[in-house]
Amino acid sequence: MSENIKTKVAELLSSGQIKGFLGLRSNEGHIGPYLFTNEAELDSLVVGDWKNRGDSRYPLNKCLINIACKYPEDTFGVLVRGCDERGLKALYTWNQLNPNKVVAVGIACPQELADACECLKPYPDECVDDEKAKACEQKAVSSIDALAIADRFALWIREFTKCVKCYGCRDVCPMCFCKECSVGSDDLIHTGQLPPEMPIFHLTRAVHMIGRCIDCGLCNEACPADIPLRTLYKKVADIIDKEFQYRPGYTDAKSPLNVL
Amino acid sequence: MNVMRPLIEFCGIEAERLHTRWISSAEAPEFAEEIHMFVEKVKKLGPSPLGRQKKAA
Amino acid sequence: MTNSIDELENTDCIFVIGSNTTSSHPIIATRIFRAKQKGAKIIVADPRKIQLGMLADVEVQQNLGTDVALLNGIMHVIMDRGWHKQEFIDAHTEGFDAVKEVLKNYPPDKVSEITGVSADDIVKIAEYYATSEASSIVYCMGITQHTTGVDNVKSLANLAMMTGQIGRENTGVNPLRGQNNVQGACDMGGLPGVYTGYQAVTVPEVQKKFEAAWGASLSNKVGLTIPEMMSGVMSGSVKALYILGENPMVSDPDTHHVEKALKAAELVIVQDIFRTPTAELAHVVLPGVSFAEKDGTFSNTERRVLKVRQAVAPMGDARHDWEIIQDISTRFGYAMHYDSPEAIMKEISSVTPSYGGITYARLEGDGLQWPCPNAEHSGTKFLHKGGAFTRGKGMFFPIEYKAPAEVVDEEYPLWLTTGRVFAHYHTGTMTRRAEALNCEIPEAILEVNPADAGKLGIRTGDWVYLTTRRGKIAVKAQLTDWIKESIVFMPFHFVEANANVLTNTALDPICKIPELKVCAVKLEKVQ
Amino acid sequence: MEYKTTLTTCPYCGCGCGFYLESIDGRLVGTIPSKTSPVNKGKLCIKGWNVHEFVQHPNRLTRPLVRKNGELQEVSWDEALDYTADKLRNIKEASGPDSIAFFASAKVSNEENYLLQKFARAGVGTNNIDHCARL
Repeated sequence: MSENIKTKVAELLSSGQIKGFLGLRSNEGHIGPYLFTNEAELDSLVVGDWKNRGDSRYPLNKCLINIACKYPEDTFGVLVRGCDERGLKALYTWNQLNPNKVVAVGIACPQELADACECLKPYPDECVDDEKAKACEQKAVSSIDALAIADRFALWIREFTKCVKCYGCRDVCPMCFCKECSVGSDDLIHTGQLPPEMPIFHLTRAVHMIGRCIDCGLCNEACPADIPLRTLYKKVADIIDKEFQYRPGYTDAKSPLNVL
Repeated sequence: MNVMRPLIEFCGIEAERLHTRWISSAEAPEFAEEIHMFVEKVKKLGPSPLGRQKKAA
Repeated sequence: MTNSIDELENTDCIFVIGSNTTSSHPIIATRIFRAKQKGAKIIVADPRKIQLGMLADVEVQQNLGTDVALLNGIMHVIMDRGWHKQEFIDAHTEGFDAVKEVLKNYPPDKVSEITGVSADDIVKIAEYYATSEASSIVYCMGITQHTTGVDNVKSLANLAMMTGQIGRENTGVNPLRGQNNVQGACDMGGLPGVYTGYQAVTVPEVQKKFEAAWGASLSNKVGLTIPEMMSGVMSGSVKALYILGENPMVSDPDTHHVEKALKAAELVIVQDIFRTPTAELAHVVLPGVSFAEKDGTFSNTERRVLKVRQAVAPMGDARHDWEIIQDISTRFGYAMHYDSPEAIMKEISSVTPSYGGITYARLEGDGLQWPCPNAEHSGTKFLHKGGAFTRGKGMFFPIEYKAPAEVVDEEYPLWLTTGRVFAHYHTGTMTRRAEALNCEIPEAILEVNPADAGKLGIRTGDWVYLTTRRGKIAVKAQLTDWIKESIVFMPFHFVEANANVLTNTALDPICKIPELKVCAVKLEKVQ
Repeated sequence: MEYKTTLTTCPYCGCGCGFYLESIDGRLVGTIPSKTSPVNKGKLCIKGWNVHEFVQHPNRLTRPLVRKNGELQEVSWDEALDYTADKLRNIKEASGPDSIAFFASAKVSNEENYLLQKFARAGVGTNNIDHCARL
């Protein structure tokens, strides 16, 4: 799979269509984000497999925003899975990235990764490989839906009790681009307190994921307390889909809540 | 409302504990009545799991 | 740590004492959360109520400075119920009989009176810790920053050895290092009595080895500790201080005393990245660089040597710290000619048995945990395997409980303890310059129990004076029942409300750690 | 245009978390936790996530300073280094090696700590070296 990407990226770089390609590199025994600017470096390009398939995914869209802010006139390529592509589409609608300045190079996720993520669309619209994994059932959400209300409460409070308030869920999120953030505002949630006010801190963030969350799960992976944040935001996405027939990143349409 | 109610319910808080209604600032009696109604409703629901949890902590 | 961070996840019982892990070491707290998830028993003992206590199976708040009594009480119960591991004690340790004698004086009832912990809880802790298949102790400065710091640590070692909860995977006595490279600074011989890898300056063969390696004649006289250096300046025996990347004006106890010493010294050299309160008193200030502007290695709390890589160029005319030291040494008359940090590491591994197999090339990936004696050795996950202790047999020390150096009285009726908050680090020179962290916690807050506050008419947000025999500061109060009656807590990160103006310089007689965790204070409302 | 991601180790507590520092044209813009670090495995605390903020702070010390007439004044590196070395040599000659004391540091690298204690022991000739492990 990475051979196809390398070929594609080499083309893009040599033809001058892109200034650089934001992907993942294996270097010094680690995998991390890297901006490839010449073909010779492409040997070290990887798709983020470490111990398991795709377990070294990174918020590349977030890196891309940093670069685009500084160099808005240049075009960059970026490695995208299904979730990353949803992120790009949503970021375009929020005017955080310019679609004319981004070239997405897509890869489909293997079924085991799609299953682990319970992903609804584990592949981008266009990708370098043919085999696409099937969409998955949302078991994590339905298993909580099936609990008695008191058990649900106990479960979430047990999880929120562990929060160490690193803000990693927000800091890693490709869709969290606001300069002023509600979860950091002392008016809404007392700052300086561990654990942060329960369940206000997490519900406030969940509400802000309405029309935003593209279900990449990076928040879940970044959480030092292993709080199942992805499940919480999946539920939010389900509710919005039911009410407004809208899932961010699955169409080019703007969020019904987007007033920009 | 349509979003918040299922969300708090997912987190184990009864949806009936959340109530919104638009009332003009000119309609003071209406406002008071609404509050009374909601207070009665919440009393019937009994103590909130949040309060119980805080006490336990 | 005798064992590794990852092992905590798989232990059956974790005894956390004197560590507010979720605040100070959140990434280690991750492992404790996971252990809990997998069914491990979590025991939390801390004079303050802490977040980890909310998910603990037993949570106790012992009185300040009563750790030895608590631990002896736990060991008394273990003996009494026969939960100790006699085979391990016989095969791998010595001196247990003397400990047994001392433990007789610590029945749960008596210990309960000293510590404020119920006898039932003491029994429960003993049972969980001693009878679990693999139990691990996690501690931090709450154990060490006492005049009985060494006693506390030895008591923990006694507990681990008598129950055989050491020298196996997922067990051990695990101190959490508070600073990124405190382990490395010790490993590298940044201590008055040892060269690198804890090779004593008093051993003639070691001295000869280093004299040959360094081409210089060396002193075999153990040097001064920091508090002794400060007293040395005051008595005139120490004239010059070369301070690299430290801020004793904020971090050391009784800062008034430190200030006097720095002002009295003939020469104070400060090498740092910010103009700290310590730098303000210097004769020479040398701008070094931050971690992001240098190559090198740090050694973490699990003895793992990790690479540090330069991300950006040094700011302004600032220079790499190794180059500054090398230049001063050469100009002083002892020439050094390294061309990179890697060249220095080559020399370190050649003179340090525990770092013998460490090279930059081998540090790629996961790094290496010392001891790593040679190029074939893959590093050491946990120490004392199978009860093989460094000195041969594990030594038990009988320890009696001693009260803190300063106790409350009529004039200073409250106990003060200090610590960290989750958004800041040490003296705050780095974290307080990060906007997000400053927004989270912008100022020092004194935690007061509502009962104590009520007596003095203090409410949340009020300014209060805190006075000890050493100094007085003003700070904002916050009422919380997370702190016990008659104790107040404040963080030490904030120079404008510097907790270490108040703290006690009384030292542990052996390791010379100051008693930062306990002193007696007077609390008054600012009128 | 230069966008770099540099894998390095956290300067705060003793965990030793690994992360990538993002920089554009020599300016730090972000921190991304390393998923392959054996310690933090893609996670960080609040201090780690914001670690890039203090590094290029305008208050950083960027020039050597020497106290002249009671004031710390900017000087060249040559002057600062000569001043330091000369003063240290004079003090050693007048009062002996043990009149000089060194603070090593839990915040600098192994290599730097090694050099400082080597200078103290082999250069100056004293074992007066300690650091704030106890604080």
